[in-house]
Amino acid sequence: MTAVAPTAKDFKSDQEIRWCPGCGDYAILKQMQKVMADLKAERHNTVFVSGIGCSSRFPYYMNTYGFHTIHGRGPAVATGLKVARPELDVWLITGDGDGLSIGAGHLVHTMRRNVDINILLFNNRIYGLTKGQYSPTSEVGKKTKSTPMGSLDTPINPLQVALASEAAFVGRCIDVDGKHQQEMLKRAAAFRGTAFLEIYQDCNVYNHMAWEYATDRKIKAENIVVIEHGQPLIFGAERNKGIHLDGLKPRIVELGNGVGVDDLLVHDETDATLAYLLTQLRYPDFPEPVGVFHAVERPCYEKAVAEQIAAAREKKGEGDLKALIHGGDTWIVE
Amino acid sequence: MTAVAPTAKDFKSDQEIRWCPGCGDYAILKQMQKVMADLKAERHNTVFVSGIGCSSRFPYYMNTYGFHTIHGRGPAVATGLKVARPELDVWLITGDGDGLSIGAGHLVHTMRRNVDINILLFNNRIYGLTKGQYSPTSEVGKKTKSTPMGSLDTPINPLQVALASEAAFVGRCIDVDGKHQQEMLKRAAAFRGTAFLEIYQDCNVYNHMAWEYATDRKIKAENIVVIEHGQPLIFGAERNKGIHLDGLKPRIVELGNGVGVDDLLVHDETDATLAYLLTQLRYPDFPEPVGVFHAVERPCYEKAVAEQIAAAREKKGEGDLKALIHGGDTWIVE
Amino acid sequence: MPAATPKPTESVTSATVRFAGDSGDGMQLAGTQFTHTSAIFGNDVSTLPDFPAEIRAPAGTLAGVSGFQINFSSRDIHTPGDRVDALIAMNPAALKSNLADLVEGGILIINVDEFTEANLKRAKWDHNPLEGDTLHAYRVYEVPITRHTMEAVKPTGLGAKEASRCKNFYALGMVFWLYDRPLDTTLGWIDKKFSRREEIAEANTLALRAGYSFGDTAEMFSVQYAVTRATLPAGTYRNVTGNQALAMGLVAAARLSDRPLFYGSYPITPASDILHELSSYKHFDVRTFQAEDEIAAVCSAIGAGFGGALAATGSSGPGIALKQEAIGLGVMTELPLLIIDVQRAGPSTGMPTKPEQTDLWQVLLGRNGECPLPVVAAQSPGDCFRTAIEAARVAMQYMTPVVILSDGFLANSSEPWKIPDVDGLEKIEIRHAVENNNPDGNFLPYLRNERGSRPWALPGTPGLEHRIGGLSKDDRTGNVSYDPLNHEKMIHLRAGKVANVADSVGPQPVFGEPHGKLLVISWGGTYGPVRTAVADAVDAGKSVGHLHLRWLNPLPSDLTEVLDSFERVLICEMNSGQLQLLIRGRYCLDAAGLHKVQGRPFTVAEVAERMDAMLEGQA
Amino acid sequence: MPAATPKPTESVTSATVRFAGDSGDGMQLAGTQFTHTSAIFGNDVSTLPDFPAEIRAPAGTLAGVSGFQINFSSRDIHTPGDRVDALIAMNPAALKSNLADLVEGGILIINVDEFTEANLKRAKWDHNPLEGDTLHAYRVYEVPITRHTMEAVKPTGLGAKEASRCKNFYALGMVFWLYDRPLDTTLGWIDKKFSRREEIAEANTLALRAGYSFGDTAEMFSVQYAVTRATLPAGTYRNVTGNQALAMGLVAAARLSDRPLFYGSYPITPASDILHELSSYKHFDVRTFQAEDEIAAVCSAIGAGFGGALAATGSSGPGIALKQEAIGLGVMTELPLLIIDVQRAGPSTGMPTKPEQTDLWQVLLGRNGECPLPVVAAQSPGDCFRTAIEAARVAMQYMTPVVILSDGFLANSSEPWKIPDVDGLEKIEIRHAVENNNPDGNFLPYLRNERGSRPWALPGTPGLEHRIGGLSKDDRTGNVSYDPLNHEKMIHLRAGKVANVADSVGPQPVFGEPHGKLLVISWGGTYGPVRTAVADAVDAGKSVGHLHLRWLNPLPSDLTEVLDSFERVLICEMNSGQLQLLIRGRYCLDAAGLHKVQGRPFTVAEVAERMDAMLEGQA
Ligand SMILES: Cc1ncc(C[n+]2csc(CCOP(=O)(O)OP(=O)(O)O)c2C)c(N)n1
Ligand SMILES: Cc1ncc(C[n+]2csc(CCOP(=O)(O)OP(=O)(O)O)c2C)c(N)n1
Ligand code: SF4
Ligand code: SF4
Ligand SMILES: [Mg+2]
Ligand SMILES: [Mg+2]
Repeated sequence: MTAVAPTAKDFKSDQEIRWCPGCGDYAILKQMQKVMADLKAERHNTVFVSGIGCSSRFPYYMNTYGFHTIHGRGPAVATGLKVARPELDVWLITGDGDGLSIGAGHLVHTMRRNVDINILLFNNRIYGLTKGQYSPTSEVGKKTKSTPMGSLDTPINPLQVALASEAAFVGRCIDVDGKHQQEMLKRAAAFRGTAFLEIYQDCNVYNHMAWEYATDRKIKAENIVVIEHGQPLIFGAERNKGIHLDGLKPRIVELGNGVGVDDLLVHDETDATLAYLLTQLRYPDFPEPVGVFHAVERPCYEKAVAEQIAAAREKKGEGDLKALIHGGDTWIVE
Repeated sequence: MTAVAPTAKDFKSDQEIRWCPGCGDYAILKQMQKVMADLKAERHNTVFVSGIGCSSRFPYYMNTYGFHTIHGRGPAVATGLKVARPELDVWLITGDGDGLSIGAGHLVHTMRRNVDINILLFNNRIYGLTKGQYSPTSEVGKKTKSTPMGSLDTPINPLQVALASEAAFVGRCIDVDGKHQQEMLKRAAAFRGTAFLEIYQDCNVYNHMAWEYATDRKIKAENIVVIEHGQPLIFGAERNKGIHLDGLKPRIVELGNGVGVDDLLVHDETDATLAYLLTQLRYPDFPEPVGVFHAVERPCYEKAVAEQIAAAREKKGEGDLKALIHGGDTWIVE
Repeated sequence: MPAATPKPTESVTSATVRFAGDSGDGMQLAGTQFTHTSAIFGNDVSTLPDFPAEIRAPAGTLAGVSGFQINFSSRDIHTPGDRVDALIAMNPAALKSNLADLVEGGILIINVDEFTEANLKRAKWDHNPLEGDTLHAYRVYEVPITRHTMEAVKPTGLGAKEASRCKNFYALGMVFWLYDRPLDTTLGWIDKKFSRREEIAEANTLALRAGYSFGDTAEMFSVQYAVTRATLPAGTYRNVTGNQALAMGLVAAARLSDRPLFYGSYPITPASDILHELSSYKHFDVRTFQAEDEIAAVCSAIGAGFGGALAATGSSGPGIALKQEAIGLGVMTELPLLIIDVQRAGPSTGMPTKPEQTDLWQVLLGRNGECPLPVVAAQSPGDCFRTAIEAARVAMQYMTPVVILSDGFLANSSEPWKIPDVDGLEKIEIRHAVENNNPDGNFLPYLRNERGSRPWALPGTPGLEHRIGGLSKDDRTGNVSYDPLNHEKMIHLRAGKVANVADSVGPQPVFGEPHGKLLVISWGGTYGPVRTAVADAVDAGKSVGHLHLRWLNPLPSDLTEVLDSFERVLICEMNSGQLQLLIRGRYCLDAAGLHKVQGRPFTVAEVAERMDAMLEGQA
Repeated sequence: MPAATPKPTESVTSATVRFAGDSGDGMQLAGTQFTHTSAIFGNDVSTLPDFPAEIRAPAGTLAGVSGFQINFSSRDIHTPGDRVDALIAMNPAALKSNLADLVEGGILIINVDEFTEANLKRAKWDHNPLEGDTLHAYRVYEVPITRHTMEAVKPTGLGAKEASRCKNFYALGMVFWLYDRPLDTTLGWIDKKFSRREEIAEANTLALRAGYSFGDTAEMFSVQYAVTRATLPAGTYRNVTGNQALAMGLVAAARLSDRPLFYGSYPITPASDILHELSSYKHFDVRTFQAEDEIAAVCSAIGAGFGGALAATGSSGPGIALKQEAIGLGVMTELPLLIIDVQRAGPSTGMPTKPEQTDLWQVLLGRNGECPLPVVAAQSPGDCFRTAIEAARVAMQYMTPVVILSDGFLANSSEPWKIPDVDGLEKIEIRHAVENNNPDGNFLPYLRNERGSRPWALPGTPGLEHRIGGLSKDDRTGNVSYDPLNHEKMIHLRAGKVANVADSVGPQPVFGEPHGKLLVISWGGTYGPVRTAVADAVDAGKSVGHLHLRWLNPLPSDLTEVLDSFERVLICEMNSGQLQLLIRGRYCLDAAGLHKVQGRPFTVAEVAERMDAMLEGQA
């Protein structure tokens, strides 16, 4: 509408933000508003859908259309919206509880359908809104209000779930790494199909520092490896370490002493097995990859729906209500 | 109870079987009754739990304890039962719709918890009981009652979902291959932790021959590869073909002409990446593996629950109700 | 064969025929053909198909019996008939499970060929009913249907299996003769249906004609029955099941409102056919979505409604239970949404293929919080069409989820339906918000109009950006609010809006006596037997009226006066008294109830008996 | 400091104090300490905590205000007080959102240090209320609480941030002085709590004493109030919240029935604390299971119940909606199961932290099919204990799911609870089936006893192997059955069994007049204000009785007689009339309703006003 290019401020709603001071959600909100402006997104054609959780309050703070739905069901609402209105730009905000606990089934099915929406999963490894119970991504032995002696369930790896759900785009980034996050948001925005992005997010109150190893300036370079298509996996403060593949087993190697860049694993976004392998690199044994793990274009669900409708019209002609209700055997009473 | 060893017949209930003639479910039921007898299972300590679907009628036909629950929720009922009664032998019967559509979330969480139950997913790639709609495992383009122009959703691979759910035991077998199926059922029975077994099952009425390539005597040897721990992947009617790995890419090779068994991929049940890779071998590009894809022992949920209870008792003593309700500040009114 | 001797013809106003056999015997097809022929012939017709819960129960067992009942008449009828005048039993199991419904002295045609030891055992007969006096109360005709059929179709050279498949047409031919019906409709259908397999067409034709001739020539039947044409309103008619009519009604509503139709559903008996039907209407811009479960189904519809589609979701009892939390979101966000509940026997999984009316409480009262929404129930298969349109109109004009109640009986049974004039159907006027309604600031998504309804502002509209959700919302702005008085106010505003729907619904006419001794109230599928029973009573000069409630919420605004016009009130329901409790509670009225929770509809006699007892002051 | 001058003491029977400040200000702690002291001192006490929906709303904002109200008395009390006699406002936001509840002429203690420009703006004050006449109706005490606290704790050397954290103890000290309470309970608590951080213990002690001294010595307060001991029944008391009491009740029921307790739940406000509490009772063989969602939670409990555990699941409105389909399975399979619904304001997500009673319909009537189950509601925080035991007894003895209703208010507020004598609690006798009950064949899992209850035969028992499920089942054998009359019979048998629970529940005594002009009915958390209002009315000689219904299903068998003993009936509920509809419908009685749906409890005055209007024939 406005001829002037939008600024991040244009994407701020008038609602008071109700996250705890220091919550990682603030950083993500800020990057999103910036990215929206950079992409010259149209506010009226953009919709943020969410479930329930601290993270799911996100839509209230974006000056676009928004729908704060119910716990875990955001993917289904977003799917219906996108199928009804393919031209809208639909973003889904969810949390590790919302998306992977109560909403796991919906997430799986939305990804396999490849509905063209962008899913951001704010992973703080805790239930924030309900005041600190363990979540599906909490590490084993996590002591929380509901697990005073430690949790027992092996955590889910969101990216593995995405890959198993045939997700066409799978990525990861970190709340406080603004620049990289912006890149990822832009990649997701540009992708046609379901783009699934896990965002490490700090819950300042109930799980502070869960991601310290990946965010603390002093150590993060050792614990994070930025992956890029076609590039070898190099990391470390000195950028002197890399990941090498022994058959199917990844190994950390130091560069030098006969080990060169050519010995390193080179990332390939199109290889699902590689993506799966990369999801298995976990701290503290390995640096954790951030970036786009996997990206392959395949038909979008809502487009295919529209195509079937077009094909049906092509074949049968635009539906004729009269013909429809007069279908089958009829007879006349005079 | 009975001193005499049980026979398959002892595991037949008095209920009339209500599957369509020719349904693959009969074969599975038969193998199960045989396996139960072979394992000298105790009828009274065995419970079959199921959801809803043709397959989920299974418990009615086993002369053990049984619970035919509601659609998709079998895993949760089985979990509660096993946590309450760890000494029982609990089997869960589910279908591709029951387990992977409405019940996908429960399946995922049951597997990550590693509750010691055996899950058999009868995959007929169709909704049988509701008379033939496409299911989460139906191939793209499937024409069914609800998708007259063909389905649009990419199918889910049950084994990939299991692996992404950190399942400790993942296997596959085929309804009509009785011997192999018995082996798999016995492996599952012996495994401590969640054993997930996909069984290719023919729905004779709504999806007959969906697995023809894997069951037809004339061609199945070319389309199926039986995997065994420590063994190379060889297949073919002449057993002259094998799977070779080029980096992360599997390739079919013919044995001979300088290609030997040593060039073939050797199966390793403990390697999750390999398991994932194997799940990606799909007809018609590859022969489809049957056997145990992955098996690693890790702590069982219900055991860990019991251990925490024991530890708490150790530490705090057996709970004292009087002390409990007198906890906190008390005062006396006279 | 002996030459045909002309037989006497007896005239009857109506008759009820039931074809019963194994699921593989083609009874549904025979029934449907008999229905078509009778309808086209000019009778009023009502049918009751009854198929097994199992996909294919073992042949010959009781679980595998499939039946189809047709009531046809020269008068207006509303039910498939209480009892059966003529039963065709294709095997011992069919005889066993259907005999109880045959009237004393009724016609019983039996396919003796199937009465083998093995089949008798499968059907759990402890003796052969053809021997002894089990059947002495009926007019039994033992016909070797299988053998006759095989002989008749021999010329086609079909194999034994395919040949014996034609026996339903042989049976149909016999019954056509018995009720003096023409063969041409079915013959035409056979030709069309099997145009690509001529030998099958030929075989079925031969079997049909052989059955007819057998009736004509055999010594067995001593009389033929004639059911003359009914005087139905003029128009074009077709047979339609409830599920078909509902699907077409949704398509019509989408057309009338110029919205695309979105239908999100998860398969469940007996609602699945709505999904199936709609999925073949893609050329009407119908977007069907088979969701991963019922929760996703309703949520997808909520998303589509937010986007501006005419959004609907359908299921049966257990699935509706799962949808309730999300329906609450629809109520809170005040979005249009149709929820179709094709009721089946419960509780829990219950008897999936059998009808009940036991979901009324669930849909009216079964959500957390104060969560009212309009509820309308279809009264007959054809009525599902207009019900869908009415519900859609209310949903979009009042911005609210609306429940449409049907049941497994309406869903699957068919009746002749007078096809409405498409051009005469009233448009559903929808005006989406396009401009900011607030001169002083941001768009007010919860500013209400004279109906109490909020604007339907669609994403994509510049300047109306707003956020909605399930938290309590501020009046007008829709912002999240925890203000106690605002919360209560919004509860009243939403309830008031639903109450306003009564304005669109109008008063409900009473059939029969406008005041008098007894008012009989029905809703949904109980319409047929109640209307029939009351009509008979009125004909007999009894002081009875019939009020059929289509809208269960809101109730008609003139209901108090109607209730006050009668000495006593009887509410008939296929449940334990769900509407009865509500009417009693709301109007403080000692209404009696007639309840039946057997997974099958009332018979006219059951209603009549209770009415008479009340009229005579015995109940 | 000036020397203390003795101040006059005014005696009052009861008083209501509210501490209000930012979420970071420690108001819940101050309130709890005041409660403890008053309880131990010997008053009857009732409290109402009120915390923000957000975890940590921005400091100083209205969304971030946290409050704690205590009503303490020398008489029997049942509510936390309608209005506040003394309000402590720690910042402008707290003042703004709490002022309306202060009685005219009430005491208002204000922490003036926080009334900065910035804070006034954050609280959306458009002027400084300390200037002008905004507060002229109150007795205002402007105290520099922050500054005084900092000074008082200086000796400990704590940093500014930690020092200022002590200001809740300063405020508490002042209020202790004002109501003439001893400091020792709190001093003891401080020592124990901070035994590892002595400087904090020291600081809090100093702040507390400083606040007390300020009251004592400052010129400001002219009078001290005394609320003397109440005459409570003799015994040992403790404070308990509803959620605590419910958790302990479940543990007790498990002990009394000698079953392990299984609790399957998914976190949701305000029910989560039950899960938290129970998860710390592992040494009682309590097995808590945080499920992936509410459906899994209830299903896990059903599985555990099948296995022989005392199985429970808990949630709030939206979660209960999700559980309904599975609860139907529990009803059909007739397994013991406790379903706890801690009600909150709806519909949809509503106001999660606020109480309502709007789930009554949902739990009674909100399932597919005919699906009745017993429902009991706790009436006060302490009553949750016995309610849990009672419900467990019914569930196991009648083999049925039972709903326990609580609400967000009962769940979080506390009252002094007379600790029952553990040895005096009646055992719950459970006899599992161990032998085949059918001499003629297989075990009959649906053979009923005199209560109408089926046997609880556990997997693991040799010879009793059987299969259950959600399909309609044959009487006695439990096999799948589609027989229409059997289906109806089973519906009646299950309903009859639930009705039989009335035998265990017994008649419900009426408080006040046994017959007369007006009967006031309450249920659940409305007990407190209604009992208080009726007690006052009876004291004033009015012809009023109070019937509190603990069991909502079945209703007491003597209810008809009770209702008939009064000219008029008034039903008070925090909803739009849910019980009212049921009582009216069931008893055909024109009962009036008092409704409040604001996410907060009735005040005594609201009840009294309506009672008086009815007594005077004006309503
Ligand atoms: C049906 C239902 N069940 C439970 C809840 C309570 N609930 C709200 S948010 C939440 C979990 C939040 O965790 P997560 O998705 O990780 O979001 P976060 O708050 O950590 O951002 C739960 C259990 C609810 N609102 N609705
Ligand atoms: C809540 C609920 N939704 C839907 C149904 C209907 N339903 C029963 S079984 C089934 C799917 C069966 O498919 P699958 O699990 O693959 O089992 P199969 O019949 O193929 O063995 C459906 C949709 C139901 N019973 N309950
Ligand atoms: S609780 Fe945690 S996730 Fe929620 S707003 Fe506070 S810091 Fe953020
Ligand atoms: S419908 Fe298919 S899966 Fe079901 S019983 Fe028949 S053949 Fe088996
Ligand atoms: Mg989280
Ligand atoms: Mg299937």
